[in-house]
Amino acid sequence: MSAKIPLLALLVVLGLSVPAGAQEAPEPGLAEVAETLQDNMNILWTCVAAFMVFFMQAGFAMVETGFTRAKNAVNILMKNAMDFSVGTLAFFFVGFGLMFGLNDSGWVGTDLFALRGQEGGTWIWTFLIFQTVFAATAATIVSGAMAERTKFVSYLVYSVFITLLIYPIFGSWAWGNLLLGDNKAWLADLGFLDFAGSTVVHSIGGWLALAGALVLGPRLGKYGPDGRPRAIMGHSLPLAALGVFILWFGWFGFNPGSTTVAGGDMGYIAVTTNLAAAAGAVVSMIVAWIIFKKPDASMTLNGALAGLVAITAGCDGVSAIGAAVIGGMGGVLVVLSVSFIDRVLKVDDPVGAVSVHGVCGAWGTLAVGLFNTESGLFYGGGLGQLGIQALGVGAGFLWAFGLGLVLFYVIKKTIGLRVSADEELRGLDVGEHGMEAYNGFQVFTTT
Amino acid sequence: MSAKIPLLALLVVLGLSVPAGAQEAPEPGLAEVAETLQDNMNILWTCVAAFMVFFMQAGFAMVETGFTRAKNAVNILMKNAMDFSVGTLAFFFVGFGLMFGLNDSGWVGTDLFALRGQEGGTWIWTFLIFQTVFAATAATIVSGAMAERTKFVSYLVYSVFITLLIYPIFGSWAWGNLLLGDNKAWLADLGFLDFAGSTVVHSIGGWLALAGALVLGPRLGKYGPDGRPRAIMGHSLPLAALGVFILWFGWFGFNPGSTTVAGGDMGYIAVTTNLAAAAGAVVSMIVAWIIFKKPDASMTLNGALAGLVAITAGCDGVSAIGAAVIGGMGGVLVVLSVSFIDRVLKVDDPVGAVSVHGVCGAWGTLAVGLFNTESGLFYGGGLGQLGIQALGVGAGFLWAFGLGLVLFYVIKKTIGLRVSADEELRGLDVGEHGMEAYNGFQVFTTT
Amino acid sequence: MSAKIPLLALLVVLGLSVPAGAQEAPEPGLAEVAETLQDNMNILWTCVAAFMVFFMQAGFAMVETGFTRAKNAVNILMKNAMDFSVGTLAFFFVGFGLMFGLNDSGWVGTDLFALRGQEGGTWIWTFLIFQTVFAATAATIVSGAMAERTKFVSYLVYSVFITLLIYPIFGSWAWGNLLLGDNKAWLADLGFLDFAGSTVVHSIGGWLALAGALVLGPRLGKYGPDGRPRAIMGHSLPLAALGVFILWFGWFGFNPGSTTVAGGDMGYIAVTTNLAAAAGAVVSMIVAWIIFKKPDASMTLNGALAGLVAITAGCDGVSAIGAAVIGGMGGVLVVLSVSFIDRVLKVDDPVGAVSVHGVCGAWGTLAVGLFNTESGLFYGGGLGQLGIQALGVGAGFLWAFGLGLVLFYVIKKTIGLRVSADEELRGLDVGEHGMEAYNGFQVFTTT
Amino acid sequence: MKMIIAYIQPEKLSDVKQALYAAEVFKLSVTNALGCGQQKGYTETYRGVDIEVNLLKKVRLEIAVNDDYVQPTINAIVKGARTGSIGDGKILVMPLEQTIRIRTGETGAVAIG
Amino acid sequence: MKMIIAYIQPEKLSDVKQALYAAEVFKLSVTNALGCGQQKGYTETYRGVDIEVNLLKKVRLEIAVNDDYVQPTINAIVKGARTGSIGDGKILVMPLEQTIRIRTGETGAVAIG
Amino acid sequence: MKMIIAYIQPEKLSDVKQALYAAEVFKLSVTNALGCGQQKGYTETYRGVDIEVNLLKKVRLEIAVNDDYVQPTINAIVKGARTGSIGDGKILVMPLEQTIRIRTGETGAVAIG
Ligand SMILES: Nc1ncnc2c1ncn2[C@@H]1O[C@H](COP(=O)(O)OP(=O)(O)O)[C@@H](O)[C@H]1O
Ligand SMILES: Nc1ncnc2c1ncn2[C@@H]1O[C@H](COP(=O)(O)OP(=O)(O)O)[C@@H](O)[C@H]1O
Ligand SMILES: Nc1ncnc2c1ncn2[C@@H]1O[C@H](COP(=O)(O)OP(=O)(O)O)[C@@H](O)[C@H]1O
Repeated sequence: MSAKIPLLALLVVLGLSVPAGAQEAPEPGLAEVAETLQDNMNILWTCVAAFMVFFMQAGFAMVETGFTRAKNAVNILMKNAMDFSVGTLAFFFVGFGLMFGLNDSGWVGTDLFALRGQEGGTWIWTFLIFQTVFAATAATIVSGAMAERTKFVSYLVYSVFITLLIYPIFGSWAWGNLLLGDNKAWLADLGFLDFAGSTVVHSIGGWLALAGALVLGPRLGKYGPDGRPRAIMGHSLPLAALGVFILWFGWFGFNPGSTTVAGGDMGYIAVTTNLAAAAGAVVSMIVAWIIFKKPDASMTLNGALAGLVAITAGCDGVSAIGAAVIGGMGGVLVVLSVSFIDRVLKVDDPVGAVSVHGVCGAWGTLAVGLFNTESGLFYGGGLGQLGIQALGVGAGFLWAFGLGLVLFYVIKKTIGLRVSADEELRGLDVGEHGMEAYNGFQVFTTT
Repeated sequence: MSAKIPLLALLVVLGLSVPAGAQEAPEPGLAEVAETLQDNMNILWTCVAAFMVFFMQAGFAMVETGFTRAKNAVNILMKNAMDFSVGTLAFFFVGFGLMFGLNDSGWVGTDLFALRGQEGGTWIWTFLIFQTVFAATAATIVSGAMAERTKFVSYLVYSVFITLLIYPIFGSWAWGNLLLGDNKAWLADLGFLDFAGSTVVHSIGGWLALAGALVLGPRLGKYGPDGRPRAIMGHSLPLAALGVFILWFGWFGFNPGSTTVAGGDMGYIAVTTNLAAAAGAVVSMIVAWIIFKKPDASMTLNGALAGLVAITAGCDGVSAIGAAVIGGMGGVLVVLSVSFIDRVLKVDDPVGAVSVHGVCGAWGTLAVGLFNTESGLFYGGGLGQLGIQALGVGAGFLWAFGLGLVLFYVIKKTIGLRVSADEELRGLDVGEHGMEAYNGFQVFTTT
Repeated sequence: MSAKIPLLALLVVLGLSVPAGAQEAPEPGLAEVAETLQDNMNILWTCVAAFMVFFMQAGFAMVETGFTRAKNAVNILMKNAMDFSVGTLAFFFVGFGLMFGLNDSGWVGTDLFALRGQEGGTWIWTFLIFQTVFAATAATIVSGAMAERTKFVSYLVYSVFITLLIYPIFGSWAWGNLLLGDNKAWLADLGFLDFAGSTVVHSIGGWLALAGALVLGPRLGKYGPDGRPRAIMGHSLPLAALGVFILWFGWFGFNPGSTTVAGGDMGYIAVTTNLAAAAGAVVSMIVAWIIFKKPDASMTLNGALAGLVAITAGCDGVSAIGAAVIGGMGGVLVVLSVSFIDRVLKVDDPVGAVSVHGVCGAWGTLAVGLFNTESGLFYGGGLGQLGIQALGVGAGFLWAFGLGLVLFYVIKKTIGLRVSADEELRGLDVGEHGMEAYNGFQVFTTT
Repeated sequence: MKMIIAYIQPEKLSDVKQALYAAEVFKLSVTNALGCGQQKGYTETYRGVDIEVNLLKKVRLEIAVNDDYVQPTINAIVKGARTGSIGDGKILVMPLEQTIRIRTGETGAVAIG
Repeated sequence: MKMIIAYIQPEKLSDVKQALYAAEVFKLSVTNALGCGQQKGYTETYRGVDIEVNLLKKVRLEIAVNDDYVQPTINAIVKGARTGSIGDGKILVMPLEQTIRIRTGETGAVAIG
Repeated sequence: MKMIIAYIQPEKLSDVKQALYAAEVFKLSVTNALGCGQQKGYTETYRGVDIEVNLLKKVRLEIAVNDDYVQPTINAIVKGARTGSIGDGKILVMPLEQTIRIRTGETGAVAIG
């Protein structure tokens, strides 16, 4: 490789637009070249992170399938595949604009629908794919809590609304200034910190899941005549475990990727993320062991996810030890929350989505107010940050749970939300899709 | 980090070869340094993309296993593992050279076999691993269409030929100048556009699959005495769905990776790829719902793949909306094509490989002639591009289907292509491999 | 983008610390900027590689689950999830320091526990996450060999010790100078070459697995009264095959990632890795075919892993052909070794972990002494390198196998290592975790 | 002694078991079966091809009882399984000549319970 | 009334069902079973160790019929299942004393069909 | 002719088969079943909720034999399956009126073996 390269060639190598009359063009300076290279690197990392987050869809699909019964496997898989597909389109045409478009009010974006006129750009498209998979993550959380009894078509309608409206509008409050720096975003402007979306993504999904499961009612046979909860075991722990590993993997795109900058803190964020997940798994296993006398696998798997959800908001701003504590607390919370929702609230959440994403997402967001090394209470930052975090958590709950109740209630009253008891007993696979998941296998359908 | 770094150190950091008598060596200029950095970045991205495309092997294995019967699961898994392994060796020693070696004729490469003498290089090895996984993708497509009845050893012979000859030679026509810029490549030189391989990879695989399924004949019991097709259900929709998610993930390496350049259009291509996949899934579900009265999961999964295959050729040169349209059309085509091949042609393709890869690959290649924003018919580019695309599609069909017929016919007449009826009934796992896939499970083998 | 960018901005873009009184700060030179960019790139690649290696945990979990019986699936999954979680914490607080901390003796590191005082850093955290997933890989190897009969709590105890002590201390001998260049590391200082850890990671895990399986004894019914081995078939070949594909994918992070430098040789190492895996699979299939008359799927899958383990030590320093030979030999060895351990040693290793990781790891390390293009015997390097490699292999065996015997023996005598015969017959899932893996499926538990 | 075989809807199993306990019938064996009776099947479609599914999932009970337990057992099964709709199932009674408890070698009436 | 139990090759199930329909026998129950008969087994190998598989996959039919239906039913099964090669299977006929249709409580001959 | 039905512990199957071979009983059919007998069940917990598992995995044998083989067969089963602990299982003997070998059409005693 010769040391002498015509500058035009260099411009091309770096993908810089060659100015007209390039001959007279000023030589690109060190600053410009350096920035271009870093930009390319950021595009590379943000794309790879987006791909990893996309893969979390497979993780959710496997977890939800594994934790539910074989007779409903096709249905839950279809729901996972379709909420992503429908969501991709809805977010592209509308959601993205509402979330990141020009925003003077701080309450909703107003342009960039379908990214019209952005054909030339490079970063904005990278940002779009990254945000699309985030939106789809919020959407897919709900399917697990509403599993085994929700009408397929009704679920499709729901998944349009969340990616079209519910998720992006809240998102614009907390993240609306990520693309256009001059945008207003009322929560962000108050100093609300949710680095990768404990609230923006997970709690929003979790509270919608709570609303859905509530309006829908429990699965047949979930509660005895005496109201005592009955166990309805999932049909494949191996698939569920695989799903959790995939989610854990994807989270390394979710959190470190939210820097959208290659290098720098990526490694640090990966460490806090991993420590929180590990602590969540270990602690939840111990708690379950103590309470239920056995190391319950499904709780332990939920515990790892709980740790991941909890650290998502603070992964960039807490100490490594702090991350482990936050994740461990998530592991405690998820076990208690699952039992509480199951026994006290008597809301039937087959996979524990509300506890993992809703409750632990809220915990993780609040934890920033405690553990953030700059503004956290435990680091002498006082109550200010904690208050703002609480405000954000509250706003998220009101917005998602409130709108969720309305949305699901309207669906219930119009097209109907739930399949017939008969179909539920025989399984949604046959009823909704006319096929079975495990053809040739003898599967007991006594529950 | 001090601002003063000895230049030699810098040269080393960047992995530049230190010239002899370095003391007098000229300081590396901005251009050289910048190019080296970008080169490293390109190597990084191209490698990561290659790894993601490799992972598609797992996706194909799961899709094909899930869509076939439990009694043949071990066999299909072995075929997937072996076509990649055998293909890796065949492509390294011969195929790569035929495809990318020195090529004055435009019809076949003539050196670079086993990359002799390239030990020092960096890019060429990166390019090799990337192209190897592409070759293996073409090879593995066929196993699905010939599943549940093909002799294992015969399949091994086939998979040598495709990666050794059939794929690379066609590849040299369309992509032969990607490594050595001065190479002739008759299709490329005509202006044929197939960015990531709708034709070069997918159609070639799809048409070979058609030839194979044709020569092989349908599975026992697939067609009733009256010639009406019977359904032979796959044994695990969850594995099939997992496979589709994995393939979708891998496609983000397949398409954006085909830039082999980090940064720039990566994000844009990821968006077009994702929109096409989503549209393919949604549209195919709707079409199947209308025709068959139920949202058929297997068709929807095929639809996502159809969208991905269709956008592969044009992912870099069409608008986002155009991408969605191309993918959606793929979703329509795949449903119709599956039924057509099943009912009219009466060719038994258990997983729909011919429809997904052959038909939608051809559609995607032609679509470039319609939707390419520079040369496409719909953008005022006239019929020229469309004609060239059609030529490429035709050439691909003749080459792959023609050679496929010959190859499989010869195999049939020599070592034999199909297992005995008895073995087919009991399952190839026991017959070919002497083991069962699901030991301990009670599996009905009534079909 | 304007060609004029204030240098401060540039400094920020690149994440350089802005010196106080920046106005008078010297402009960053080309060398500094270039190094910063390359550093960011290295962080990016090393993180991505770490994430891929993390994903290997899913691969191990699927392989071990698939190769064992359904009644123990939950247990093996829990062991895989927990050894990573427990290991993450143990390695963070202690192991990392022992392995990479300040080391004047060459025998063990003495600081960097919990990375105290490193908050500001970027590279060290990247390095930590990368090394954490490596440590966890060594740990998880053992679970397979001890599957289906080990007490859960005892396994937890073991997995603390390996990541806390056994792995890191040996690691400090061979890799202790990777982070702090001035560290002593007696094996490395002798010239021992183990690029990505055939010995450091795989053999250590393999020899521990051997010790564990030995102390534990074979599964009930594994050996007939006459001492002849009986086959105990795994319950899901599809999961096992999926696991192997995942591992193969993850290995592209494992080997090319061990450069911890983006660009350069990444591609070359990916090629050698892939060729060795492919050769291992093909050769092991052929050998099994010849010996057992059938192409045994489980042996072929082991063969691919054998090739990967074997090339891990030399992937950077051997020729492509050499890599294929090393992998192929691994394929031969694994088949013979599995039979030898099963029939002659009568050690019950359900998944072949000892053969794949222990034996082939040793082979791969020795192979460096033969095939290394600079110092290998076959390249005129004489016996020196081979001798040093042999020394390292021997040291690894003595350390891991010796300590393993002690550790497992102590566990056996204290908390007990094995579940009751009754529990073993009914399955560990019910006994240890009180749940079943495949609820609703009829699974024969006759063995 | 009689052998009572009953085919019931899978989801009725727990109700039937409770009814049997109430009737002090504690020992029984369960297998799952596919049944074809008056109950009409349904069509599945797979990749556009229809499949007539006329073998429906059922649960099969096998209960060996002493003669005086026959009627109570039948009543209990009917009580637990009846919904009045097609597919409720069927009870079949067959003669049973001998029973042996493997553990003790006891035979006949005592061995049954 | 008789209880007819038949073991057939799995792949013969649909032929047998058709033959039974032709003989106007519409009600039957199916389970899968492992059988060991004159038919020789085969050896599987797993990781180099042989396994003698002498329990082969079979399908078990259970058909309760009225006496006049016994012969037609047997003939239909034979017609549908016979290939003349070992492993075709076996038919066993046992006395059946009582039948109850759970839905209606009907008993005896009427309940069977 | 008699039909012998036996419920045994799954892990005892191979022992029982060997004992039967020793007694020259070569033909039998096996299905798996869930059984509820004197043997107490166990509790599983799933996500914190207890489940009383009182249907335990059993293996069901079905052996059609000629009268002179009844006792030897029973003895063989007991020999292979007995451990003396609860759950060993049960043997049930029922009358068998007819046997037909599908392949040859042979009936009766000759068809059984
Ligand atoms: N004659 C028979 N022989 C064997 N099994 C039968 C017979 N009649 C009914 N069954 C079993 O009982 C189940 C329910 O019988 P079905 O006729 O559908 O109920 P109903 O009598 O309420 O219509 C059937 O699916 C089948 O498994
Ligand atoms: N005496 C028997 N008791 C129980 N089941 C039997 C008996 N004889 C045969 N069977 C069942 O019938 C199946 C086929 O019998 P087999 O002897 O193999 O057929 P064939 O009589 O044509 O040789 C066996 O696999 C077994 O399941
Ligand atoms: N009266 C019965 N009717 C049907 N099956 C029975 C009966 N008694 C026992 N069994 C079967 O036999 C199995 C073992 O019986 P069990 O009573 O537990 O053994 P034991 O007699 O040694 O206590 C039970 O699980 C059940 O499947």
